[in-house]
Amino acid sequence: MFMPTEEKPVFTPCDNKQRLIRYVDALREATSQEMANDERVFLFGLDVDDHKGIQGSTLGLLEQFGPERVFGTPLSEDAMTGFAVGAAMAGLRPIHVHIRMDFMLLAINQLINMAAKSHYMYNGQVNVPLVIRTMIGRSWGQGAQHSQALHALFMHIPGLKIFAPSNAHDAKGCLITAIRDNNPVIFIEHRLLYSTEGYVSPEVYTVPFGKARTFVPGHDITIVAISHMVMEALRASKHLEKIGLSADIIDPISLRPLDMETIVNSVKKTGRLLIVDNGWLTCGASSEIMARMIELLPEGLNGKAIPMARMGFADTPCPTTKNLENLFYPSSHTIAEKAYTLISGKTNTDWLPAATSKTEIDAFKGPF
Amino acid sequence: MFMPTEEKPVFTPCDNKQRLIRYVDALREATSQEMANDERVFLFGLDVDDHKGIQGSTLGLLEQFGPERVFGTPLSEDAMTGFAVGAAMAGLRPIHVHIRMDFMLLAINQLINMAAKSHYMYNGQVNVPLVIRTMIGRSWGQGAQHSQALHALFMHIPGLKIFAPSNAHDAKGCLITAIRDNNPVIFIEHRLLYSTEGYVSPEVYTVPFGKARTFVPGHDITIVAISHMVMEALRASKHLEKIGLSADIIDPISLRPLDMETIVNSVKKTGRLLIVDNGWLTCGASSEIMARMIELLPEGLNGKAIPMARMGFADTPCPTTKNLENLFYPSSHTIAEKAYTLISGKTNTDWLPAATSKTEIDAFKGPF
Amino acid sequence: MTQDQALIARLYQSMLLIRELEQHIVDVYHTDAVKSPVHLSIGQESVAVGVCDPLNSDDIVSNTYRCHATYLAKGGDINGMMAELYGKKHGCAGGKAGSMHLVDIKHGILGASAVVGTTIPIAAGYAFALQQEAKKTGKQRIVASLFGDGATEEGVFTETINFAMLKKLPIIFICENNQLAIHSPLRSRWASEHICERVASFGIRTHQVKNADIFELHQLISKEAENIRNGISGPVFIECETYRWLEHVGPGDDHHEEYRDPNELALWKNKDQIARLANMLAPHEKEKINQKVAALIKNAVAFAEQSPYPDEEELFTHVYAN
Amino acid sequence: MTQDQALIARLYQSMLLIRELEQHIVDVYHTDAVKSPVHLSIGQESVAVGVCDPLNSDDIVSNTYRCHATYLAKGGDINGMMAELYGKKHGCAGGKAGSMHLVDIKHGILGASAVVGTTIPIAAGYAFALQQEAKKTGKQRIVASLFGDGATEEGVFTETINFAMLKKLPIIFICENNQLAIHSPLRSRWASEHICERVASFGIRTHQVKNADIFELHQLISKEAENIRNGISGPVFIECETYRWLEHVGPGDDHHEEYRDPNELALWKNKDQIARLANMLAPHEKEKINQKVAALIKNAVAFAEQSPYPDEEELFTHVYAN
Ligand SMILES: Cc1ncc(C[n+]2csc(CCOP(=O)(O)OP(=O)(O)O)c2C)c(N)n1
Ligand SMILES: Cc1ncc(C[n+]2csc(CCOP(=O)(O)OP(=O)(O)O)c2C)c(N)n1
Ligand SMILES: [Mg+2]
Ligand SMILES: [Mg+2]
Repeated sequence: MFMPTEEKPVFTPCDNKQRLIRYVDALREATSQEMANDERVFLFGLDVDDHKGIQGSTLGLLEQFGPERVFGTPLSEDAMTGFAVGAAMAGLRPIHVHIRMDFMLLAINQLINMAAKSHYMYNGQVNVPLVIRTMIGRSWGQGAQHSQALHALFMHIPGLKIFAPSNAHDAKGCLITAIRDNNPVIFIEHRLLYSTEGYVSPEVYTVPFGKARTFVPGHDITIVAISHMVMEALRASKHLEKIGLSADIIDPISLRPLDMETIVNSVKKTGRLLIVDNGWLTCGASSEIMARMIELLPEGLNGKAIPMARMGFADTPCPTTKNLENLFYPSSHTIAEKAYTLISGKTNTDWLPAATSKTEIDAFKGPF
Repeated sequence: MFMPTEEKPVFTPCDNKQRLIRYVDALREATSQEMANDERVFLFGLDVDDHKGIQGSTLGLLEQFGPERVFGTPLSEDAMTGFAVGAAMAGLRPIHVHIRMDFMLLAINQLINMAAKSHYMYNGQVNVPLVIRTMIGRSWGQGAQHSQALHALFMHIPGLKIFAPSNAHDAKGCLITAIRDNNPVIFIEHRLLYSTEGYVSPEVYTVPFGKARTFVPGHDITIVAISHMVMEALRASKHLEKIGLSADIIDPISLRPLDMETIVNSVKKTGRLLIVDNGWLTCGASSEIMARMIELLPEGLNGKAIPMARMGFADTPCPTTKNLENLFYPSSHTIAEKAYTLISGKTNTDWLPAATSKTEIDAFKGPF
Repeated sequence: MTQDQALIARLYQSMLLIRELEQHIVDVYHTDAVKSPVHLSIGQESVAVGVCDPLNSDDIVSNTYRCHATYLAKGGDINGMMAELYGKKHGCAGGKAGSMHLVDIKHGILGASAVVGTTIPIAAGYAFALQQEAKKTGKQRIVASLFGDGATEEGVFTETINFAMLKKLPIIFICENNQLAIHSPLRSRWASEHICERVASFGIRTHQVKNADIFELHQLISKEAENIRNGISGPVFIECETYRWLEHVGPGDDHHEEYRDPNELALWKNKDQIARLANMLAPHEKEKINQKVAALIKNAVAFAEQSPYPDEEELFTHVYAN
Repeated sequence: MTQDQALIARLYQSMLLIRELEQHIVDVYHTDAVKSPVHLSIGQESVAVGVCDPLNSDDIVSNTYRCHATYLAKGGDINGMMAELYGKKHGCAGGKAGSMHLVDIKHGILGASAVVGTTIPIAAGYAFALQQEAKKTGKQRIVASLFGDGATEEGVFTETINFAMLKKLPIIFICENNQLAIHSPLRSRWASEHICERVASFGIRTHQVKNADIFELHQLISKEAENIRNGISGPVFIECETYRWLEHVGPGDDHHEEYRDPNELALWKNKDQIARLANMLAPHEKEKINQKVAALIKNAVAFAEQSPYPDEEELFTHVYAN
């Protein structure tokens, strides 16, 4: 378990019941509680029932609920996804787990052609209450095929809902919401968030779709950050603080539906918008947020175009070697730099701290 | 064969060699010429060799080139795509045909995880010169699973190139370019364009990637339209003409790479931008074009935000019944209306012609 | 094998209803009343009826786009079907689904997909839910999953077969082998023609029904459904030889095309199971059924014609479930 | 079966090189010199060597992420491999690929994929190109496609098997059956344990090699490659029983985990093909090879250590081919 020493959990406890637990444990707790609450819920997918338990997020559930509600599968993503859709149509509530988001490309036909469309095509006669838990890899040479963040592909599709929680509190609340939702939900987890801690209530609670969360209210710029990039944006805001600048850090949490109201209100206050996606830019979440800004504030602010910019993965496959991989991702430094430029119009970087303390990015080591 | 009576082909002949031929024939001619030119090219996919020949676009090629270079396959999209990737890596130049774009979801793992990444992942040691011809369906109750236009999913992915020609001339030139390109190219054809005619040279010629085409130069607004929406935008511009408004109609032709320069220059002239996608909006081509506008003209024009809007498929699966399907798609009327509003700020529609003449949309009939 | 007359009458009516309804589509198609691709089952009726008749009304049937036959055979609402074909508001899916996606959950018709093979794993998932249900209710419902010979080429078919056997699911897989995928014959798609052998290599019980024999199929399904209900575990796989009389999609006959052998049509018309049963019925019995079927279709057409088109707002309903 | 000494020496050296190189990875892994997931083949070396040794240098081998062994056995550049593992500029893919995607086109190593099963159809496509090539050159090159038991569960495997047989492709499929997919045993993934039977149902020649026997496999590949080159058509399928000594990914032994049976490790160590060959060699022969292998690895490590990291611009090169 790793906690960057100088960093604090993003939530402070609101009552003394809350515990500081890891994201991975929050996921497991949510699953366990909902499976106990609702016997229609079952959990399956490659490796959910082995001794590593999807990096710990499913450990103990086999013992708690038995092999009929917690089971592994053959390597057959396409059929297993269809299987989940069918079970969901019949009234069960499957949670299907992919240990890498990249494998969802084998499941996408069922998700887009069947899961997303059945309720509509059959005019409401069936529901598909299905949760797809899917993990984004990063670091340690995972490379081009083991670290893709493909939420944009799913955001494009009416009929799907998407969560991408950035912290333990939301991981638990969103997962419970997803399990209770009557639609197919793509639930995106970032591997590097698994070991990060947050204050989480032991109670059952939900975090809603379509409601973004603002961290560290600020004045000078709005930074919308997705998934793991929330952590980098929070670090960037600390850099900015040192030179007296403050940022509204907004985590959309739910990518479809997307809460633009929170973003627009923030931009009305700060006057600037930087979007930091944890994914590629082209036809990505960042494009969509920009496009909606134009639709919602077509005349800009005070008669002027709103300064907006976006960052995300380099427009390349992800290389494995560390020095290139570091350049592939936005970092707290590049984010702070970009924000500074948007605010000041200047490009100097001498104010940036030379090195940052060790983060979960450096702490992550193999085998995987 | 259908040609709307009041409509002229978008190109006029530049020499007397050019013939008025259909889009589908242009596709076949390009394939035939390139297969004759280069024996590494082969054509395969479900039904390419039957008596219907992919609505005619592959007819006669079996006879011309034999069953080793023109062959059908089992229903196995995933393996057939991998097969094409392997043949391409070995130096052949496969053209793989999907009669519906919807089926590409079964092939997408090979396209994104393998085809798009191999050249990079192997540091240039292999090329994947592969063309995926894929048809967007529309009309006649094709419905939710047979009329999707999924170019946005592919635009998101570095390593892929994408063409979506809107007329016979470009269909031929783009297909030749695609076949000669050393990268995986998604070549998107619209079923309703197949019967439309254009002036096409019998010579071998290419239409380049990354170069948009402007039709009907105008002054009041820039309309960027994609694939079949080019036809609707051209019709819309005729409506606008009647009230003295003129539009630059821009067809990007190539969606990745995307020629923003032509669009930006046009918008600098017209001051307004309407994007009409032949697809869903969220994380779509329309979002991307808007986002790039902001990146390229961050301060807008003359210190003001540029009026921009977008249209595309309704954010729903596509219904089959005609009256709902008509509402699902942008039409020349709704495009003209939106353009008029962007230009004038007004929303009245009394100036619009009551009915339009029969188009390829109404002319299209089943069985399929 | 002596067949009791009531059964013959029932099977005859069920098959005839399919044929006559589809014949109605053929007749009106040129009027554009049905603005939808139609994949007709004329000639293949005995498969749908042989499979569905032995099932209980709360059993489930799952299908592909060629789904008119199973919809009717399983007892789907005929008025809703006709209105759906006509694109009307009172269609079984409010006009949103069309010919390729007929659905009637109340009657255990799980819908159908235009993407070949995609309903096979869904049927297995449904069967899993029924397996779990049976542990509580003590009553084992069954899923019948129908698909064409072409569908077995998709990877998802083998994946599902393997998993269904691993989990011993209460499902009967039925391959409607008409030897064609659109216009491609089996030999250009299957390395080996023995699909039963292939499926049996997963340890699954398999059966082949030749000549589209309605009695043989009916008995097989009855027995295997019984087996599954009694805990002699599933899955089961059945290959039914059959033949498509009309073109792949659309109302026409295409035996003039090269991919077809006109002799084959004659051969199969000789084996027509509807004609076979007609001959086994007393003339007045037959006539009664014929009239009943005609009336059902006439009513359905009237119903469909009178139904309005869906309201424009319907475009936006049911994108998400509440 | 008398084996000639030169062959024994060659096979021993090839297998030893794999084991020792991977042992080096095990030894240095804690230093983070190799910042990459590593899927080691220690214990499984005889499969790669038995397959690759009989092939010609212009034949092709295709693999999954567990690809160190075939890379070396097929004659891949060891310096390029080590530098790739170290993430360096002179790696076989300039540091962009890492352990899971080793590639050396010059030596017929087609690369490898981290997505299970995905290289199988690609190998078939390559074989198709070689089939076409042979019609011009008269010389039939061959593709060997290696994958694990888990890969056979993916639909794409069956799809490819069917198509390869339809087209009689010059390809040998080799399933490295270590009975595990990560930690899942065969019985929780395969409805039937007889993979050869399943594949044979497509009409393909199949063989099973037990006990990872290097000679048996070597001979089989030699014979079948010969057959294919002589126009006794492919494809061929071979199942090789083998055993993974270490954990699925990473340098450790995990026989303390419940999914493992420690007796099995002892059993398989008894069958170790490297030890077997070592015993068949004269001591000084063996010693010579051991030293040669050690030197090769030492050189490769020095090469890798000295190679710089790639230049930053490399992030953006080779996204598209010219
Ligand atoms: C995944 C997919 N690939 C291709 C098609 C195009 N297609 C429509 S029907 C069909 C033939 C299917 O044959 P079969 O399964 O035997 O069913 P039949 O039409 O003979 O009843 C094909 C290839 C499709 N709909 N879906
Ligand atoms: C498509 C896909 N699904 C799941 C995984 C996760 N995964 C990585 S290795 C592996 C096991 C593969 O087993 P096998 O094919 O037998 O190869 P082995 O590791 O035993 O050599 C799995 C499931 C993956 N990489 N790709
Ligand atoms: Mg068929
Ligand atoms: Mg294995």
